[in-house]
Amino acid sequence: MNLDTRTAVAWITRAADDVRADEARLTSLDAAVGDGDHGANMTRGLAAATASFAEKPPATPGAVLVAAGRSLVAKTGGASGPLYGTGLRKAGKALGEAEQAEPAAVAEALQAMLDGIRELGEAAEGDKTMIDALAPAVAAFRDAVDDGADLGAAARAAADAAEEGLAATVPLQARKGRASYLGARSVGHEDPGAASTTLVLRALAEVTTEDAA
Amino acid sequence: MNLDTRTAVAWITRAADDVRADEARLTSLDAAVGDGDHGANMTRGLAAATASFAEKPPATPGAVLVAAGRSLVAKTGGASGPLYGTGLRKAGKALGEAEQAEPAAVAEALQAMLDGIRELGEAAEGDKTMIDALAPAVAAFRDAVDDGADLGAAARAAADAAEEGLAATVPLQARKGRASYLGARSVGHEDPGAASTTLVLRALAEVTTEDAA
Amino acid sequence: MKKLINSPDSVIADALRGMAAAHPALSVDHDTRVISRAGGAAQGKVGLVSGGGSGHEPLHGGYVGPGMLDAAVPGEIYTSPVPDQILAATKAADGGAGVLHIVKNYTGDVLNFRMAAELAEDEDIRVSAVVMNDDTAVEDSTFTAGRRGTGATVVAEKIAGAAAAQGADLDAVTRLVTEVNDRSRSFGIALHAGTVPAAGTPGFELGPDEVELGVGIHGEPGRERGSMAPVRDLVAYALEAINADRPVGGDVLVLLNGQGGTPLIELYGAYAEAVDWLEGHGATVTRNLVGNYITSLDQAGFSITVTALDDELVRLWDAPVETPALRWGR
Amino acid sequence: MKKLINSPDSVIADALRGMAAAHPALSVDHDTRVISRAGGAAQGKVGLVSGGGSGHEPLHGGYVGPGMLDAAVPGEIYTSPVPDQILAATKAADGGAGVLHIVKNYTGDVLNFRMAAELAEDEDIRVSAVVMNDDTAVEDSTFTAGRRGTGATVVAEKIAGAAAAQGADLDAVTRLVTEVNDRSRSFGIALHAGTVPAAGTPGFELGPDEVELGVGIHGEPGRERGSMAPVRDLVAYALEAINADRPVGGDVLVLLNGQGGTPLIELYGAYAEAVDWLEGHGATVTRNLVGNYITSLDQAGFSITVTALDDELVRLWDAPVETPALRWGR
Ligand SMILES: Nc1ncnc2c1ncn2[C@@H]1O[C@H](COP(=O)(O)OP(=O)(O)O)[C@@H](O)[C@H]1O
Ligand SMILES: Nc1ncnc2c1ncn2[C@@H]1O[C@H](COP(=O)(O)OP(=O)(O)O)[C@@H](O)[C@H]1O
Ligand SMILES: [Mg+2]
Ligand SMILES: [Mg+2]
Ligand SMILES: [Mg+2]
Ligand SMILES: [Mg+2]
Repeated sequence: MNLDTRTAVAWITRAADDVRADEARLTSLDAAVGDGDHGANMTRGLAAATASFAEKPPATPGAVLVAAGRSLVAKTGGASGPLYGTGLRKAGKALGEAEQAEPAAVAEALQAMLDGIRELGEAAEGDKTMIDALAPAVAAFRDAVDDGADLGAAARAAADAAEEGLAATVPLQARKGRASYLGARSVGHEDPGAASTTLVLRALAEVTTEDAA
Repeated sequence: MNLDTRTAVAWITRAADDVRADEARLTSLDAAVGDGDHGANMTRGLAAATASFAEKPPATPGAVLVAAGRSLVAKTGGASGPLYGTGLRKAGKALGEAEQAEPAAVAEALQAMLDGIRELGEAAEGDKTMIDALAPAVAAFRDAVDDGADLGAAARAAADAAEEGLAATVPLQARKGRASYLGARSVGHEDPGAASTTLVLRALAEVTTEDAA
Repeated sequence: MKKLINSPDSVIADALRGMAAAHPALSVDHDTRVISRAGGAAQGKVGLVSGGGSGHEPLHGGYVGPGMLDAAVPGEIYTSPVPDQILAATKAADGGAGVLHIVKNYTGDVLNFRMAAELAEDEDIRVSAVVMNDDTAVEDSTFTAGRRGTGATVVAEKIAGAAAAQGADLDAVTRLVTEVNDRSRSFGIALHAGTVPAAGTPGFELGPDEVELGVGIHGEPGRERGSMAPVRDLVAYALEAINADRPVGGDVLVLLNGQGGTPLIELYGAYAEAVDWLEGHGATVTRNLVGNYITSLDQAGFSITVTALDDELVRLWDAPVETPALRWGR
Repeated sequence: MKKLINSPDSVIADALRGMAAAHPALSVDHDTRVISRAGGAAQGKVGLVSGGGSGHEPLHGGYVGPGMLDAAVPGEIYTSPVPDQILAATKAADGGAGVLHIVKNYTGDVLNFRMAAELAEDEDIRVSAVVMNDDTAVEDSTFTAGRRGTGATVVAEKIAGAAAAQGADLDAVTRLVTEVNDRSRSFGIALHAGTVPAAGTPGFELGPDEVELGVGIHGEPGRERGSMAPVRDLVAYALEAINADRPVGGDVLVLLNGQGGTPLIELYGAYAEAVDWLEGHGATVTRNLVGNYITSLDQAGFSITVTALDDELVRLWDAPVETPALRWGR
C-alpha cells in the first residue's frame, strides 16, 4: 500500500490517541529529568493537529503532514513543538503534491523529518533526545524499503527500532534539552521525547498494518 | 511557714522550670484552639522573670511578685503577658513591704491577682480561660487558710483545685480569647492558659511543701 | 518542614537585619524591635503606629514610609508585641501632633497596645487607638472575643497614612480609620496549614479534601471545615459571608490577599472570580490589590477584603505612598 | 495538593482575566495570550518583549508597563509560548524602532522565539534577541544545553526598559541586556518542590533533610541534592558557586528571590546573610530586591542573583518604572 491522505490523517489521529492514552507516562518521564510538561505538550499539539484536519481537510498526504507540523508549532510550546512541528512540516514538504506516497517516498519524508529536527535542535545520536529513537527508526524504515518491504512492514521495523532506541537512551547522559542540566543524574531514565517519538511511530505502524489487513 | 523573699523567688523559678519542661504540651493545647504560641510565651516570660531576680534581687516577697509581673508584661507578649503580668503585679502590691507574708496575706495577694486578671481580661468563670483554673484555686486557698492550714497545705489545695478547674474547661465553649473564634469547636479541649495556671500553682505548692519539709 | 532560617529563635532578629539592610529609608531598632522611618517623625504630623505578631509580612514593617506608617512593632511569631516596644514605636512616630495606634482585634494586641498607650500618656504623648475588627468569619457577640482584625488593616494603614500626610489631625485620622473598619469586611480560607518555625510541623491538619473556612491570620481556626472546591466556589463562599454581614454595592476596593503559600497566578484567578461575583451583585471594583499583603507564613489560601468606597477614601487611597510593599503616586 | 484553581486547564485563562481586571494599564489578549500596555507601543521607542512558561509570576506579565516591558507572552505552565503568540506580542510592542526579545536560555524558549523572530522579520519588524543564561548551577559546555536563564532576566528587563524609555536604539538596548547577562550570576536552592496543577502532586521528592542545590525555575533539578542547613550556610553555598564562576567585588545589585512558597520573613533573613557574605568578600550591595520576583508556583526556596554594577546600570536601575510588580521613581 501507499501512504494516501486518509492513511496520513489516520496516522496523526492515532498518534494523538496513543499519546493521550499514555500521557501520564510521558509526564512522569519528563518530571524525572525535566519540568513534567511533555505529556501535556504532546497531547495538546496532536489534538490541535487532528482538529485542523476536521476544520480544513488536507488534500494530499503531504498537506496532512504540513498541516500537522504547523499545528504542532502553533500549539505545543516547549522544545518539542518547534522540533516535531518543523520535522513534520519538512516531511510533508518532501512528499510534495502527490496524492499517494510509495514506501520509498515515505522513507525520504521521514529522512527529511529527521534532518529537520537535527538541524533545528543540533542534537546528535547519543545526546539522549528524540533523535535517539528517530534516527534508528528512519534507518530501519529505509533498510526495510530497500529490502522490498511494504509500507506496514517498514513502519513496524521503524517502530521496533524506535523502541530499541528509546531503551538505549536509559544509560545515556543528556547533552541537549532540559535533562542536560542534570548531568550524570540524567543517566538511568528514558528520554521523554524519545518515548513520544516511539508512540508516534508505533501509530504509523498500527494504521498501515490495519489498513493493509 | 510564711512566704518570704526566698520562697517567692523559688516559686517563680520553679514555675519557670515546670513551664519550660511542659512547654510542648502548652504549645499543643494552644495549637488546637489558637495560634500555638502559649508555650513559648510562658517560657519566655517566666525566664525573663527569673533573670530579673538575678540582675536586681528583690528585697521582699511583694517585690518579687511585682518584678515578676513587670517581666511578664515586658517580655511575654500575647494575651497571657498582660494578664499574668498584671495579676502578679497586683499580687505583689497587695503583699506590701512585708519581709514575710502569712498565709492569710498570701490569700489576699492571690485574690488580688485573680481580681486583676478578671478586671483586665473581663472574663468570667465558665468562659474557658485561665480564670477557670485560678478562681477555684484562689477559693480553695482561702478556704484552706480559713480552716487553719499552713502555707504548703493551702497551696496544695489551690493546685488541686486548679487542676480540677483545668479539667472542667474541657467541655466548655470558649467565650474569651482566641479559642472563642472556634465557637462550638473549642469544646473538647483544655484551655492553654488554664493549663499554665495549673503549672504555676503546682510550683507554689511544691516549693512551699519542700520548704516546710 | 524545612524552613529557610538559622534557628527558630533567630527568625525575627535575622529578618530585621535583612529589612534594615534592604531598605535604607527604614530605621530598625534591633534591640527594642521597632521599624520606623529613617528620617524620624515628621513634626506636626499625626504619627501612625501599628504592629502585632510577626509572620504576616509585609504587614506591618513593609508599610513604614511616607504616606503610610511611621513605625511598626513586630512581636514574636504570631505573638503580640509588648508595651515597651509599642511605647518606643509611639515615641519614634511622635511628631507632636498625637499618635494613632491601629490595633488588630486580638486580646493580646488590644491589651499590650492599651498598656503602651497608658505609658505614652504618662509621657504626655496623646494617643488614640482604633481596633480593627473587619473579619466576618467569627460572630461578633458577647459570647466571643469579638471579630478579628485582618485585611482591612492594610487599607486602614494606607488611608490613615495619606490623611496624616495631608495634615489631618488626630481626631480626623482616627475617624477615617474607624470608617475604613466600618466599611470593610473580610473572610479567609486556608487550603494548607502553615508551619511556625518553633513548631516544625503544620499548625493544623487539613485533609486532602478539606479547607478551613474563615481561617485566621495566625493560622487559628475559624468558622468551620469545608470541602475543597473550585476557586469560583470558594470565592463565592467568602463573598457571600461578607455580603451577608454587610451587603456590597457601589464602588468597592478589593484586597485579594495571598496567605503566603499560594502562588500569584492562583491569586489572579481568584481575583477574576471575585470581580465577577461582585459585579453580579451590584458592586463595581474600582480599586484593588492582588498579592501577599497580610500573610500567615507559608499557609496556602487566600482572604478577601471588600471596602465600600466613597470619594474621600478613593482620593486617600490614590495618594502617594513610598514603602517597601506599597509604592505609587508622585 | 489542593490548588486555588477552577481546573488545571483553566489556570492561565483565569489568571489572565484577573490580571486584566486588576490592572487597567495593561491590555490582555485572552485569545492569543499576550499582555501588553493599554496605551499601545510608544512610537519611536524600541519595543521590549519577553515571555516563557507561566508559573513564574510576576515574571513576565507583572513587568509590563512604562520603564520595563511592552509586552509579555505567557505559555502554558512551565511551557514555552508558541511563535504566533510571540509574533503578536512583537507587533504589539513595535513602535517602529525595532523590538528586542529577552529570551531565557531553554531549548523551547530559544526555538519558539527564534521562529517568531523570523515571522516578524517577514513582516518587516526588525527583531534583536538576547538569550539570558545567568544561572551558574549548570555547567556551560558543549555537553549541556547551556546555562539556564533565571533571575537576571528581571534585572535585564528593568535595565532594558529604562534604556528604551530614554530613547536608546535597538543596538544599544541589546548591548545593555547582553551586559546585564554577562555581569550577572544566579543560583537557586529548593527546600520543597512545588506542584504543577496538571500533576496534582509535587514535581520531585525532597526528603526531610534534603535540598536541591541549583534547582531550576521550572522545578527541574540542578547540580545535586544537598543536606538541609541553616540559611547562612545555604546562602553561602549559593554565593560561593556564583563567586567561583564570576568573582564578586565592587558595587553589586542583589536579587534575593523567593521561589513562591517561602515567606517574606525568611527571605529577609536570607538577604541579611547574603549582604554579610558579600561584604565579607569585598562587594558592596548598593541595590536590591527582596521578595517573589521570578517564582516557581509554590516551590519553597530561594535564588540569589548578583549583578556587578557600574554607574550606567545604576542610573538605569533607578529610572522610573510603573508596572504591577515594580514601581518607583517619578
Ligand atoms: N536540542 C534538542 N534536539 C532534539 N530533541 C530535543 C532537544 N531538546 C529537547 N529535546 C527533546 O524534547 C523533549 C522535551 O520536550 P518537552 O518537555 O515538551 O519540552 P521542554 O523541555 O521545553 O519542557 C526531550 O525529552 C527531548 O527528547
Ligand atoms: N480575656 C481573657 N481573660 C482571661 N484569660 C484570657 C483572656 N484571653 C485569653 N486568655 C488566656 O490566654 C490564653 C492564651 O494565651 P496566649 O496563647 O499566650 O496568647 P494569644 O491568645 O494572644 O496567643 C488562653 O488560653 C486563655 O487562658
Ligand atoms: Mg518538559
Ligand atoms: Mg496563643
Ligand atoms: Mg499569640
Ligand atoms: Mg517545558
